[in-house]
Amino acid sequence: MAEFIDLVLLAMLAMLALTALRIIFLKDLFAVVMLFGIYSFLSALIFLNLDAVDVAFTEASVGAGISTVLMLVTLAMTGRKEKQSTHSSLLPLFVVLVTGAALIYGTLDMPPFGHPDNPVHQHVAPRYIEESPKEVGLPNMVTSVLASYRGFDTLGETVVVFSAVIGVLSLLGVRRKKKKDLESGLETHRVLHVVAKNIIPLVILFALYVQFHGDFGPGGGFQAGVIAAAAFILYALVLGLPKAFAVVGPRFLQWMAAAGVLLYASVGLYSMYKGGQFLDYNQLAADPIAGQHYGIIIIELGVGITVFAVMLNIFYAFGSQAERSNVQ
Amino acid sequence: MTDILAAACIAILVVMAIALARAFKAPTVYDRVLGVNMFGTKTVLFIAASGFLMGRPDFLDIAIVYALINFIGMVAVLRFFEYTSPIE
Amino acid sequence: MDFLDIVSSILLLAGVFFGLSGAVGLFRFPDFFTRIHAASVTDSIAAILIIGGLLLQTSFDLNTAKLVFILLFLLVTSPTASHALAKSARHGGLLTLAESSPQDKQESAK
Amino acid sequence: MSFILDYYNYWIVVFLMMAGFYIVISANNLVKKIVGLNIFQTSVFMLYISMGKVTGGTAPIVAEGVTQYSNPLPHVLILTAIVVGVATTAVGLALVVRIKRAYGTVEENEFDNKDDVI
Repeated sequence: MAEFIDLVLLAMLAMLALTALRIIFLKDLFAVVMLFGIYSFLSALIFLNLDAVDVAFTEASVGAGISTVLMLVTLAMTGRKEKQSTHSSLLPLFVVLVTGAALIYGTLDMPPFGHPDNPVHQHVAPRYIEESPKEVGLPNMVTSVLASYRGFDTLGETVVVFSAVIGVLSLLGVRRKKKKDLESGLETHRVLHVVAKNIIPLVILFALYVQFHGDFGPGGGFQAGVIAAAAFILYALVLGLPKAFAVVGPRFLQWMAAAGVLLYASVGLYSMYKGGQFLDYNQLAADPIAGQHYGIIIIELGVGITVFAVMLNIFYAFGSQAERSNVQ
Repeated sequence: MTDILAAACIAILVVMAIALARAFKAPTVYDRVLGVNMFGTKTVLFIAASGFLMGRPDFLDIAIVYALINFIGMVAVLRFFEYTSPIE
Repeated sequence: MDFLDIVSSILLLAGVFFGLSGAVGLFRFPDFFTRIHAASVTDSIAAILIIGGLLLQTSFDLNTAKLVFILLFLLVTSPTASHALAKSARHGGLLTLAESSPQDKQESAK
Repeated sequence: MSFILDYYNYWIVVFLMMAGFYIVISANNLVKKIVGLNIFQTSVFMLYISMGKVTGGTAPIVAEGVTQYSNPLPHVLILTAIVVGVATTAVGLALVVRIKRAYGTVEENEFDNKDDVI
């Protein structure tokens, strides 16, 4: 079985390398973005083969989904062809080859791939693997480490995501337009309309499942937020932005993004109020394990709300810009 | 049974490689998109089959996400075609 | 190997066969509309057969439900995507082999 | 053969990293540069995840009859890094859109002679 996994991994890494190589030489930016989507999908598959299920989940939904959609929207505004470069490509090639050779030389000092007694597996990992099911009480160790042991770090990441939406909104801004000059949505694709409308509730249901089943299987707030945002993005793509604005408005999403971060931070403050440290979930209930459960469910919900609001708002910002430049 | 599953996985991988080749070199833009779409659907099947092969079929969630994102990507591409003229 | 395993293997291998034939069709057919025909039809049948084969491996639990969900999802979205893509290609002015001029015909035959 | 298998992952990671790096420094178009940055970023993710893999291990979700798990720590670090990565990509693309509006182009070599106009 191990040989089979190795073989599949070799084949996939080769496909990934070929994709990257092809991207370098393509001048049609639409093709570049399409291949980048494949690149993300392939890297998610490789993560899956390397046992990183949660990472594969995130890469498939965030990397392949949201990034590709955002890049396509940007391309719609900036044009599809890359012009011929005027400067020579010899110097970059030289720099890259030298750096690459140095890095390859560096890898020879690395511990061999997959050995159980590599230094990485000696430090804190054994504790997480052995103790976290008892201390935190969740089968998914990634969720335990993410939400409990490294909860403060995750709070930081959530704040970074939140500040990204502030950056995008201050650069682009969401523009509500008057109804009459709107010609958006895939009006002529009737089949797509019907199918998309019927699929969206299922997708949102799946997002809720990922949100609340993340303690037991792959999933969690980050992935669930992105999947829920993807459902609304699908709605906005098929029926047009104004209809999506009528369902969830950009203003409301800004409040939601802030509310998610506040929900996360307030769990930390509440545990301080109960006499523990910041984000010490053991204080949340009489039984420490139950406290951990409450804490993780609430902060994952906060993460999910923030990520959902941020991703959807970023899409709104790009989408409304594209429609604006399309009308002009 | 594992042999059959392994054979099926490898064959799906071959199909994925062929679809990738189509996406690399396509006569029209639409062929490229078709290759990407086929790559996506075959990946869903690959994940499902390999989950059973490795004995941890609870990772089917990822296959669902792939199917979903693949569809959304396709819709985004169609929407992109409305903005720009796709014929070179 | 019991009976279910044999049926499941047959389904899996048949699904793989259709998948491969679709992949060959992606390269061998002369114009876009025939290629999308090859790809989308085999995509659906391969999904049905392979997931059907996997369904026989489960023991009626959450995995069965997830597999059925994947199958339904693929059966709905994959033909829709193909249809919309073909429609978009038609809308964008792509011609079938029969409609295009003889000179184009030579180009696409290469 | 085992030497190649031991380091193959890392070599591919280096190759991808250099491919992304090459795109960033040689591409003319800003959108392509961002694609290059993303390729670079993904290669770093892959390096971390490769280090976390244990041969014979399985995904770090407790299951019956499993004793060897892969290292969950890199997974946690990279999971959040991916989400932050897409957030930064979005900011980068927003900058590209603004540059397009201000300069009328997203090609690097066309900016120089347009600075005076604005």
